[in-house]
Parts: sequence; C-alpha cells; structure tokens
Amino acid sequence: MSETTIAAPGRTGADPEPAAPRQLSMQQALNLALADILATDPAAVVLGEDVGTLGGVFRVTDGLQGRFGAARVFDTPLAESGILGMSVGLAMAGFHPLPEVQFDGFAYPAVNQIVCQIGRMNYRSRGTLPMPITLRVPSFGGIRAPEHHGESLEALFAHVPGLKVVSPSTPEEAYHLLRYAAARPDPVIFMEPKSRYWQKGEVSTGRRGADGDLGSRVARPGKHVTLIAWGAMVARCLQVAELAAEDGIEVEVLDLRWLKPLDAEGLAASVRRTRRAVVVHEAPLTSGLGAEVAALVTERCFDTLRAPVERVTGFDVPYPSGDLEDEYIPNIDRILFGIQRVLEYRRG
Amino acid sequence: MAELSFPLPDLGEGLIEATVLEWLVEPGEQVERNQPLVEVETTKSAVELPSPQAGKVLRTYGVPGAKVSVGEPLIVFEVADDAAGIVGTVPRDEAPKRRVRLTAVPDED
Amino acid sequence: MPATTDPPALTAPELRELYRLMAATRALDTAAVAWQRQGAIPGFAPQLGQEAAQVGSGFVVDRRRDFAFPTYRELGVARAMGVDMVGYMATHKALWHGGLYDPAQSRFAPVQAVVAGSVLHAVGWAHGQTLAGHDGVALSYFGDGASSQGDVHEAMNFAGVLRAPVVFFVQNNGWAISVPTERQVAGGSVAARAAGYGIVSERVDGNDVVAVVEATRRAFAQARSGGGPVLIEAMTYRRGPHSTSDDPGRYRSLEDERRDAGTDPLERLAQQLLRTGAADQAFLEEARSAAAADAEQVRTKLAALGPRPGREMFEFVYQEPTGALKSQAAAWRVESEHV
Amino acid sequence: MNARHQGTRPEHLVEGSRQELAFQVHEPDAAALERPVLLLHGFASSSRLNWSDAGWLSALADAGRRVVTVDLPGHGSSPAPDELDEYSPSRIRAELLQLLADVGVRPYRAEDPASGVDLIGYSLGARLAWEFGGAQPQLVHRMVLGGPASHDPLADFDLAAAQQFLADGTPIADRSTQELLRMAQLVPGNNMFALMSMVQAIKAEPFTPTEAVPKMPLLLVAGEQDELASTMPELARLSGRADVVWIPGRTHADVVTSRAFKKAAIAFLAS
Repeated sequence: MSETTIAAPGRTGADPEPAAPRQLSMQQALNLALADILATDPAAVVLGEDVGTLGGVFRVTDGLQGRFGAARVFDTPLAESGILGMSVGLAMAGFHPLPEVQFDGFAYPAVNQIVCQIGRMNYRSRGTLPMPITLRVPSFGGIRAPEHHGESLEALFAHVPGLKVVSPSTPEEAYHLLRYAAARPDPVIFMEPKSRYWQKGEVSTGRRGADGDLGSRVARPGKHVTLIAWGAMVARCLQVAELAAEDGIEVEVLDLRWLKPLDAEGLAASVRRTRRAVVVHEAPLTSGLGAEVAALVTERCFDTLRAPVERVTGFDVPYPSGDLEDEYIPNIDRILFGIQRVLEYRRG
Repeated sequence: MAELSFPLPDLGEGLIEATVLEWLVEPGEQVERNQPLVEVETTKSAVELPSPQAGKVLRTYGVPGAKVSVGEPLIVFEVADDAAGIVGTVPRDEAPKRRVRLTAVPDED
Repeated sequence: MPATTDPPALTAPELRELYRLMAATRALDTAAVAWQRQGAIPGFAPQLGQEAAQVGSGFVVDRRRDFAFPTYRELGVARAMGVDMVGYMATHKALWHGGLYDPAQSRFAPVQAVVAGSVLHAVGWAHGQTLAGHDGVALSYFGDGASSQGDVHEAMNFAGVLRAPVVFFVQNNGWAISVPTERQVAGGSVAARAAGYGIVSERVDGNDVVAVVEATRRAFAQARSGGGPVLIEAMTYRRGPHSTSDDPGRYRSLEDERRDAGTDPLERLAQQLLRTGAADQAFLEEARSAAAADAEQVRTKLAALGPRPGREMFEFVYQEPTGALKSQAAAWRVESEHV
Repeated sequence: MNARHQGTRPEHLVEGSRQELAFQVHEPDAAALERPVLLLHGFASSSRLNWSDAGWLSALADAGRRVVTVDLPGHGSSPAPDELDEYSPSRIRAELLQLLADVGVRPYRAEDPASGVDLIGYSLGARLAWEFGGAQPQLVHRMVLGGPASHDPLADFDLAAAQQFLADGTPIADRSTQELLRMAQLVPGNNMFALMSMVQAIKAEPFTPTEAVPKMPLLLVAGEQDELASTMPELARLSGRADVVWIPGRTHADVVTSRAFKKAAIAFLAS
C-alpha cells in the first residue's frame, strides 16, 4: 500500500540496461542487486547495523550510502528487534525495507518481530497492511566464526506462516533472487551463504522473469541419484557429484533455492528420474528441513523410490566452534556414504 | 585482488600541490595502516604522510623533486577483495578430498 | 516541554464532544463485559477508568496524516478516532485477531495482542514520515507492564537517535494483570526514563481529560514540527479486571480500589461541564442515553456477524499465496469446509 | 600520533610569572622503559608542524620512546604574552626546567635507563637545547641538534626592516630576514607580533655557544644544502663529543621529515 509518493534521492526509475555478463563474487553480486533495487524502486530502504558508513561487515552494502544517501541506506542502533520492528512500521508507511541482520545468530533477538509481526501483519490486517520486507541474513557456517555467527535457521523460518525463505548458491542466483525477493509484496527471509560470499561466478544483470527466479534449479543433471541442497551445500554437492562420476555414478544436484515455498514438483520430477534421493543440510537433523523434503518426496514418489530418502545433515548439537566445523557440516565422505546407502538399498 | 588508489590529500590552508621529497615505501612492499609513506614538502612545511590503508603497494606517483597536485593519484595499493568480514576466515577453495568410494551398482530397470 | 506555544484552551463544544466520546466508550465497555457474561463474546479486556486517557489522546489524532498504534485495550482511542466499533469489537468476538475494521483507512493499526509489540512499528512508521518528507505523527500506546519489555527500550532509543516524530503515550493504570506498578517499574516512573534517551516527557493526570488533551496536543506540535519524540505518562487506574477471565479479588481488595482509583474521569468531566456552564444536566443525560443506544446498536450488529468463512484462513497469509498453501486450502475445502 | 595526555600540571611561578607553555606527553603503545625525549621546535614553527606532521612522533613512538613536546611562547598553542621578557631564551630555559620536573624527569644516573632526559632541538630549538644541556648536565643524557649554527641567524634579523615591511610592504633588503619572514607568514595562525617580540628578545640575548658547552654526547644533523647550518662544524669542534651527519639534498626547510635524520637520531639516543 504505497499511500505516499516517496521522493527518494538517487532514484532513476528505469532498470539499468542489462550489461554483459561479468565475473563477480557473491558479495559483489548482492551489492549490485541492492544498488539496482535502490535505483529502480524509490520505496526501497536499506537499514541495519553498520550497513551505512562501513558498508556492512561483509561489505555487501559497500558504497550504497554514498550513492543513495543516508536517508535510504542507514545505520541503526545495535538492536535486532528494533531493526525488524522498525521495518514493520516503515512497510506500513509505504516503504519496502531491506533490513540486514548482521549474523544469523542475531536473528534470535528479533524472532518476536519476525514471527509475531512480520509474518502476521498481512493476515492480521486482512491484507490491508502487507509486509514487503526482505530480511537479509548472512547464514550458515564454514568461516570459523565465533558462536552465533554461524547458524542454520531455515527450518525455523520456514515453519512460520506468512514468511517466505530463499537461499542462493551462486553469485548469479544471489543477484536475481535478491531482486526478485525485493520486488515481492510478502516478507522474504533471504539467507546468504556467508562461506560463499567470496566465490566468483558469472552474473548477468537485467531481470530473468519469475520463471527463472521461482522454484528449484537443476545444478547438474544425473540419472542415478538426486542430491538435494541449498545455500553453501550446493557447491559441496557438486564436488561430490564430480567424485561420484569417477565411480560411474551419475548424480543429479538439485538446488532448491526456495525453502518456503518448497518446489514439490521440481523435487518430484527429479526423483522420478533418478529414483533415489539424498537431502543435505547444515542444520541439525531432527525437525530439519530435510524431514520436510523427505516427506514431500515420499508422498509424491513412493512408488518410484528405490530406497528411503537419506538425510545427511548437521547433528543435534549446537553449531560447534570453528575447529570442529568440518566435523559438523556434512563433508564429502558423509555425503558419499549417504549416496552409497541409497544405492545399496534393496527391498525386502 | 583489487586496486585501491589514493590521491594526494588536501594538506590544508589552500595548498594545491606538494613536492615529493622521498618515498619511504616502494612497489611490492606490504604496508600497514598509518605507516609513513612519503615525505612531501609544501610551500609551508615538510610533512610525512601516513598510509590511509593497509595493503601491498602497487605503484607510487612522483619521483623525488616532482610536484603532485592535491587530488592527483599518489599511490595505488593492491587490496584483497576477498577480505573476511569482521569475524571468521575466508574459506579456501581446495581440491575435494575423499576416502569413500562408491561401490554399489544401481540396478537399471 | 520546550518552547512550543500552548495550544488554545478547549472550547465548550470540544468539551461536550469529549464527554460524548467518553460516555460512549464507558457504555460500550460496560456492555461488552455484560456480553461476555451472557456468552455473546468469549472475552474482553475492559478499559474502565481509562476513558480520559484514551479519549483525550485519541481526540488529538489527525486522521488525514497521523497513525495510532494500539494494544488490545484501546477502545476509547478507537472510539475517539472514529474507528468502526463493530469492526473493532470483532476481535473480542473472536472473529478476526486484528479486528474487522480497515486499519489503513482508519489510521488505527490492527489490535495488537503482543505486549509492546507495536511500539517499534510506530517508530518505523514515524521515521518513514521523515524519509518521505511528510508531517505525520505516530501515536504509540503501551502501559506500565509493557514498559518492562526490551522492545520499548529499543523503540525509545531508536526514536531518540532518529528524532522520529512519535508520541509514546503510556497509560500507567497501576496494574499489569496482578502486578502493581511498584513491582513493575523500577524507579517508579516510565516518564523519568525518557530523559535517558534525550526524549522530552511529561506526566499528566490521566483521569483529567482536559490535561490529557492539552499534553497530547503539545506533544504532537513538537513532534510534527521536527522537535523529535515525546513521551506522555498518563497516570490512571484500571478500575476493572485485566480481562473478563481475571479475578482482581486475588490480588487487590475493594478497599484498595476505592483508595487508589481516584475520581471517576467521566464524573470529573461531568462536574466540570456543569461548573463551567459548558453543558447542563440535560446534555449529560442525552449523551448517556445516546451512548447506551450506540452500545446496543453495536451489540445488534455484532450479534449479526457470523464467523468468517474458513477460506479466509488461507487468503490473508500472503499477498502472493504459495502453491502449498493453495493446495492446503483446496484440501480443506474438500474435506472439512463447514458450509 | 600517540598523544594520549593533554598536559595538566600544578600552577607554578617561573621567574615571578605564571608558567603556561602548552605541552603534551606522548606515550608509546607499550610502556616506555627509557627516559623521555623532549622536542624543541624551531622559530615560526610548532610542535605540530615540526614534530607531528613531519613524522617524528610516530617514529619515536615506534621506537618505544616517551615524548614531551612543548610550544614556545607565541608559537602553536602556547600563549603570546605582551611582555618581551617572556620570550627571552633564559626565561624559556627556566620554563623548560620546571616543565621537565613536572613531567617527572629525574637526575641522570648512568645505571638507570629511565633517568634523565634526551633532547632533540631543531634550529632555534637546537640553540635552546645547546644552552639547556650546557646549564643542566645533571639532567640531560644525550642531545640531537638539527639545523644548528654557532651563530643564531635570528640575531642578524633586520627587525626594523621586517616591521616596516609588515606595516606598509616596504621590501626587505636582507635576504635572510626576507626568507625567515616569508616562512613565518606562510604558517596560518602565526602571531607576527609575538614572533617579532621573540626576535627582539633573542637579539638581547644572542647565542654564545662558548658560554656553556654541553658535556654530554651530541649528534649534529643538517641538510647539505642548509645555508643556515653552515657553521655546524664549529659546534662540533667546541663539543669534542659530537657526531656529525649531513643529509644529502636537503635544506633547512625540508630536512625535518628526512628518514635518515630520524633514524640517525633514534639510533644515537638509544646507544
């Protein structure tokens, strides 16, 4: 409900001309996406801790305040509930807030606002007060950070009615999914895989349309087993697929992208081809998103499945310290074991 | 890696140029923030400029005796464009290591 | 308060309007408790005794540009702002959590059941006015109990840092369910905390509607003119239970209530109207009977409102519903829709 | 810059009037083990220009030295009194003595590396250091004199011509006077009245290096192109304990930033 005409500095209105694809890190791709969002959507505002002058602790908002002004890209006091609660009010005033929570573990202090307010305001107000908020959360482990600086909250957020959850796996996905998310009238939790921030990849700008931005994505086709992953685990699964090929096993890697809504059809289509599925995530096993994926696959592919869906996940322990991260995050061998189990399985 | 260029800063009081006296660093050298970079002399006084940036020196502008204008490039650093955030480390791309071999043969029917 | 000129004194017609609104609030509030006893609504959170604080502050809101952020006990504010009372009471009839009025058009945010949940929203909305170059003021309601919540600290700190045009209106009604203010608010005053945030504050007699209107007008003038946030702590008394399911006899005596409640704000305004000649006994009687008629009309319309169709459970979760939600809605229709 | 402490001190009277030269104590990152270094700037300069901007404070901090800087009367942040006496070298030396006592300098003892004080003076500061070291051998451990001369160039300063020039722009004939005045005027905020008072006070107490020859080891440093310091060898001869360093290519104005100068000074004070 844009009740107001918002005069925003740095506004150009039109989407920039699509440039030739270029090599960018995910960090740079996200930065570019935010710049394009701010340039094309006068209601967009970026807020959070250290996002302005510093350009964010991961430099994702680098230079945006200089370009778009301190009104549209602003530092807040150090209080996550405040950042998200304020975003609710900004949305009610017609803005499209892009708040940042500096690290995944710091989303916990804001859970009340995320769950009880952002997730419900559209419902509570019967659609008159939508929440076009895209909450960026640097997510998952893999950088040997201190406690609470590496967490996997996707199951928690995906469980909340009213939220949508997405996690990109490449710079290209990061650019397009962020632009897509920011254009939605609903709240989106945007989980940035921080261990992938620095990996480069080809990024095409411009827009690729909802068909390109929605659902899952086959990151590598294969015919013997489907590895299902999102965020940072996609790259690891692609490595596994490469190794499995040495053993004559053709692994399909399905990048789920959207964790809510889950692409049930995409999942079913892949598993119908391969008849075996292994879901990989960093979060703890119990009540993790892998359980939901397994249920969806089982519901849809029970007859074609050659083996129960395997889950290769983190353990039911707190995210460990950096030195133990490699023991906790699914590694290549654990994923290979998972593949081996679904390949070996024989009925009866 | 990215290049980061710094111009001769405004030395105040309306001075528009300075003469390079001596470079205290040279290309290829790794410098710390605040480390002395160069001695320059203005019509007012001689000053030593501290480095605004940590990084590897790629290029310097102005041999001793040369004049450099305020705002013109003075030094270029090479800085890591994959610097970690405030915590943690940048994961290195490593060749995948494996111990497990897949032995099962999928039945093709 | 800083050097803002005092707003002009309330006129006789304004005072009479305030009485009408307070009487209507009292009547509806009292009626709603009765409805609950009769089984017409499952529950209600009465505001008995807070009419002056609520009507007096809501009276100041300019619906063309301001926005109020209530809790679940702001019947008087809603009434003063002209919110559709049937739509408002719908939340208490368990028809829809946020009520069935249009919050965007009413400039009155959906009924908020999370204590202190909306205080930050007010700050965000207010800062949006600054960003958009508008002169709207956000009016944030919370109580002495909510002041213990961390979100209130964050909201006041953000507002102070951003100089957001927000008026924090604290109704200190003496009780957070069963816990009295002295065991809730360290230091004894919410207003005193404002100074720490660089926020101007004022404590007013929340049972004196004239004092409440004047303080709120001063606060709005300051916030609207770029003077930053203001906090008003209106000292009042929750004369009734926390909710219709509450039993105050377990934590306070009738003697306590008589001693602490002070003068009934409605009676106080009535005496003032008579004393100053702004109204006569006939006006008071007419206002009370109009209020009773109002309440009766709300009851009739509310009774006529059936439950919302079950499909609305699904319709308002998203602006763009997910496929999963659509298929759940379809399954619900097939398997269990109550026709 | 390691200026962590703005100087505050008890009120003292020095030679009958209040002591009020602005000073700063700069602590290195780690606790200093050695005696402090007192820096004395040159004419028409300041602690900031001569020592901070020229990189001396960071170089000395990196070497782990505790440094005291002081602005001469009428210079930098120090007041510019009207009384001519306040500018006289003898008065300044008395002020310095009190200042060193206030910042905790104790008499030099060979076995205690924290005792005593080292001095680095530039130009006029070098003259003041020579005299101070000569008069206070019990305090001063070593001294570095930059751009020094056996004869104070300010003594030849044509005060009348300078005042005439300042009043109506009449050109100054004497080249040295002309140059000193030009440099003085370039620094914004320089109080020309105070500087002229200082010249006048110096003329009344000209530099006579033979009067009190410092007995501690000295390092004498000047630019090869520094005409004002051409008599530096004379000071070396008088001392008999002086090392002499000439910095290639440098003048009286730009030798102050020289790394070679700093390195030589720091190494000399540490030995």
